[in-house]
Amino acid sequence: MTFRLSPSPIDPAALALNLRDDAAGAFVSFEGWVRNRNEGQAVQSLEYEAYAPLAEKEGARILTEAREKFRVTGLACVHRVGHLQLGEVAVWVGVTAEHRGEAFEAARYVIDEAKARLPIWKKEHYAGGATAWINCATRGDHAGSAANPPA
Amino acid sequence: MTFRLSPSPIDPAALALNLRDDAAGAFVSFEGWVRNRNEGQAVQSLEYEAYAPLAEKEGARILTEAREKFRVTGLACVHRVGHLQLGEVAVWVGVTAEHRGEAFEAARYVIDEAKARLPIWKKEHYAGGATAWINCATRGDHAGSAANPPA
Amino acid sequence: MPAIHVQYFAILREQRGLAQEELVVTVATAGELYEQLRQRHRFTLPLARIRVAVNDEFVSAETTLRDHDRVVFIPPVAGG
Amino acid sequence: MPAIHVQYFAILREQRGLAQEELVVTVATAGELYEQLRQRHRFTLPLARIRVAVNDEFVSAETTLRDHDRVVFIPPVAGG
Repeated sequence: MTFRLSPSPIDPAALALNLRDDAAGAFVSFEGWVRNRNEGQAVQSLEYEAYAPLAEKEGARILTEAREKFRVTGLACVHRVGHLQLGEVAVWVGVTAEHRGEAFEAARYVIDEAKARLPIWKKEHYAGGATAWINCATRGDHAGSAANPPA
Repeated sequence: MTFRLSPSPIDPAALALNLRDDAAGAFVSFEGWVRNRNEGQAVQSLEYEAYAPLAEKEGARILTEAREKFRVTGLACVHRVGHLQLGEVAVWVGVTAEHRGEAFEAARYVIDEAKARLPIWKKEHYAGGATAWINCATRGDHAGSAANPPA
Repeated sequence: MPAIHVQYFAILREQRGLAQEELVVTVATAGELYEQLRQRHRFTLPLARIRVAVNDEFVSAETTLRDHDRVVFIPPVAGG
Repeated sequence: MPAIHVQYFAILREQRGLAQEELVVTVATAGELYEQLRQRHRFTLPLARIRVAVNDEFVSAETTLRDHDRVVFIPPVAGG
């Protein structure tokens, strides 16, 4: 049962292998992929920045909660940091359980909580060269744009 | 959007690659694994037998239904047939979508319907040499055992 | 009387002792044929737990059998 | 007056123009410090949208700052 941040590309097949367990009948995985559009804008790449010590603590807490709430046999989550291109895996969640219902619910719980709670930020780079920190837009601010960052 | 039966081992990483799509932000996969116990009995291996022409039609119908019910960008399902050892992948479902909620729901729908509707049967081989066709037990019949098959 | 093809799978294949056969049908419906075969070959599953397919599509047990039909009796499934 | 360490991430790092600094605090709480820094550096995010961590744990904005505290102001997150 592990949570970690990864500065290098995530390898879902290798991570799934770590969860192999002859007592498990169900494996559910979630992958977040970098997609080419967000809210109507053409995305070219993105950056994830993490407050690592707290992200790792909070990630481990989320996995512990999932294990307490659902009857699972194993679970893990890896979140990418750094500069990512289209199609790259930004986050991976894997859960094994005896039965599929618990595996689906635990995977959904982990990714929902991870997105809401981990101190990780995403900056999108758009076709025209503009960038934006997602969720950080403020009134009078053009969609959180940091095209003119202060010195 | 494909359903197929596979007589050879399922390769989840290769199947996921087929679903790559820069417009998709979420990928959810389900794998059914052969586990070492079922209802208290030690399982050594199992066999899947399919009525192939109807299984393929019904599998395709399930994927079409999922596409109509949920906003997904891609989906696929592969079901293994033949003799499987512990830990092997018996069934794989993969779904991509712009957003994770639809991907989770569609994957759950596909595996639930596949288990309920595909004309595929499972025979478990137990430690002592006995076997049983799952779900085919009848009154007076020892857990569906086919230890003494008729000629 | 229609001549049909029957294919057996899983527990029915084992209880019948073969995978397929040609039959000349002396009853009207697929369900009646299953009952006849069940008694003849001591199938353990009652008709209520069997689904029927004719020519690779699910049909009701009340379906009338016609010459050259390909009939499959489907025991309870267990995919996944 | 306590001397503390502040670390900035994401939009705050860019608006501050640096990733960390040592400060001698002239206010009592973490929230008051954020308001002071927000005015000084024109941070766009109001305190209501910021969470606070001290020594790598989430705390309330009312937390009193102590000597050697490591303080992080957490903009709205967007993992996954």
